[in-house]
Amino acid sequence: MSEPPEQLTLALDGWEGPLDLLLSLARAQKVDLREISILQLVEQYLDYVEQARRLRLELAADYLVMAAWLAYLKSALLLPRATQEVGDTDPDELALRLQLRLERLDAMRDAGARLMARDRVGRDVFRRGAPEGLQVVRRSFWDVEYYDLLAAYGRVSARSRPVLHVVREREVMTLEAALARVAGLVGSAIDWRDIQAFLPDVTSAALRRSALASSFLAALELARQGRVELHQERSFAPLYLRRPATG
Amino acid sequence: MSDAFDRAVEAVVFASPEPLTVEAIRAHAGEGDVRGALARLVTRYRGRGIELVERGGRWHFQTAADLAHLLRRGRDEIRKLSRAGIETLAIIAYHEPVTRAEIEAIRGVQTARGTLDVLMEAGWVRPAGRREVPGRPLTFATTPEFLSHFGLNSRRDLPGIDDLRAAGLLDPVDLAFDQLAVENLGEED
Amino acid sequence: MSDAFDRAVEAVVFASPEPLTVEAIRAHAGEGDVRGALARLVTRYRGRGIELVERGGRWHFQTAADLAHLLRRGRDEIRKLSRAGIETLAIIAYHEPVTRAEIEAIRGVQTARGTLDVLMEAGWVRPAGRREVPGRPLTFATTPEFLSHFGLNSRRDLPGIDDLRAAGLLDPVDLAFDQLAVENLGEED
Repeated sequence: MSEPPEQLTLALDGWEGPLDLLLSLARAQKVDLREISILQLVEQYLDYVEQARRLRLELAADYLVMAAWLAYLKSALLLPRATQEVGDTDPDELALRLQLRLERLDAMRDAGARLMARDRVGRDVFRRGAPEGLQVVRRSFWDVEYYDLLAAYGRVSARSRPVLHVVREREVMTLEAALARVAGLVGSAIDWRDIQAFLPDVTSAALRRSALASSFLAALELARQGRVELHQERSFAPLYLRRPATG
Repeated sequence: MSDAFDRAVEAVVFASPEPLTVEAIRAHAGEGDVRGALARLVTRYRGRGIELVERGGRWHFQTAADLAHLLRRGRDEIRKLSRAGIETLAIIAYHEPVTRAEIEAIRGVQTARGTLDVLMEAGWVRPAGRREVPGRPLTFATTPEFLSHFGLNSRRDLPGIDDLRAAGLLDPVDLAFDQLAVENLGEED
Repeated sequence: MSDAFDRAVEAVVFASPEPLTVEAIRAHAGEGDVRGALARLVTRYRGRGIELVERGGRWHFQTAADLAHLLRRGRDEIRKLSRAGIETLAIIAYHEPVTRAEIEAIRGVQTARGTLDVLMEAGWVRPAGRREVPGRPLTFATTPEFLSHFGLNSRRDLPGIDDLRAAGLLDPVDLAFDQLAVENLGEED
């Protein structure tokens, strides 16, 4: 078995994928990519891959995928148009798309070469070797007013000084007193009576609120024990109490 | 005196290790007609061994291009970019902002891990926001350093960009194909 | 043409990272009257923003000495002191000399490393010797600049706690709002 020609090996190593190889083949064909023969290009590519295979060169999978696709394209291009199944992509369309791709890659390859050929800094033109440099010296001014300082100390002091909570003594009606009073009064209540009627007669509004709260709790407790019945139309409507009918 | 101000602008640009914008020059040279001073300085240095140039809106002094052979001697060659690197840079420059997938669609191969890194490390390419499509892919664009390194005033100065655009070669294949199809339909009518 | 050679000498000196001897210039610019070229360039640049000068037999460009002030530009910045900074400053003012641990005990939170640095950088606080207790912690005190910034003749001018309360600065309503703000913002921002 003869050694594969080294030149081909190197050439294959140099391609950056099947599109790259196709572009090189196309460029060899014509200067203007718009006039290349796609069919001829396909055949060149397939020859190339076949040759590599005969020489037992390792071909990357994407080259083989492209070869299979091009073989399909070739057969589609050669078949009479009428025999094609409806729904198949038009082979001319596929060929045109391939040509458009090649044109675009070619344009960018050309643009890259022209870019690299420009006068580049550090290769063709040089900046000053030892610039003095520009410096910006920052001076900070702090925006703090005297008030801010005092407010901050006030804040810290308020936060750290012990706080004493003193609860003022005030008149209340205890739950025990309310229980005794409501239980005593309900015994004579055959009809529904508003809970207000069970409260002691006091002038202090605070004590009256306390009495209402305690009497309400007393009423609930007595209802639980079955010693009173409660009735209310809806939320926040007057609450009525009476002696249980069977009691 | 415009001459005193020209001197100030000249000194500031000369002393800076980086190309400077007009605003940066003004910050150091003080209030005055910076653009006017720059224009006068460009004229003054024209044909000398040193030139004042604008690159991507930033100004710097550099040696005249025809003297490259004298200055290159004894210097390390600047790092060579791989073929993949050159193509990728060209695609980004001519198409920006462009996603990695779009670069790969044009090149027909996956972008190797190091290719974009090298371009970003050189300071020529930067991430430029995400495209508002599903997956929100990152886009890439060139930097002012790119323009400055390759001696371009702006992207409009990219070699042949107007011709490429006019020929539709900067449009994606799908778009170019559709346009061709429309033209052919028109001819058949 | 002497002008072509002048250009070469100009570019070589400009691009060099260090001052060059006449021989070194010749090595790059080629055979020619280097001294003559240097003399013509000195004349050409005289009075400009850039000068060509010789120092100890070596030549280099430098910005004109009278423009050196442009290269160092001062910029004033008005900055806000953080809440932690103001509180720490107030505690030092009222309690000086005071250790870091004491400041933290009064504030009820740890003092970030940068807070005292900022106050010292501002020139309002200085280290004021060590307290003679185990560990010999450093104490801090205010400076004369602190007094002058806040328009005080002496620390005795600082209002007492009763004055602060009378002025509503110990108002617990404010405290409640402050603490909400602290919880929301995080301490030591």
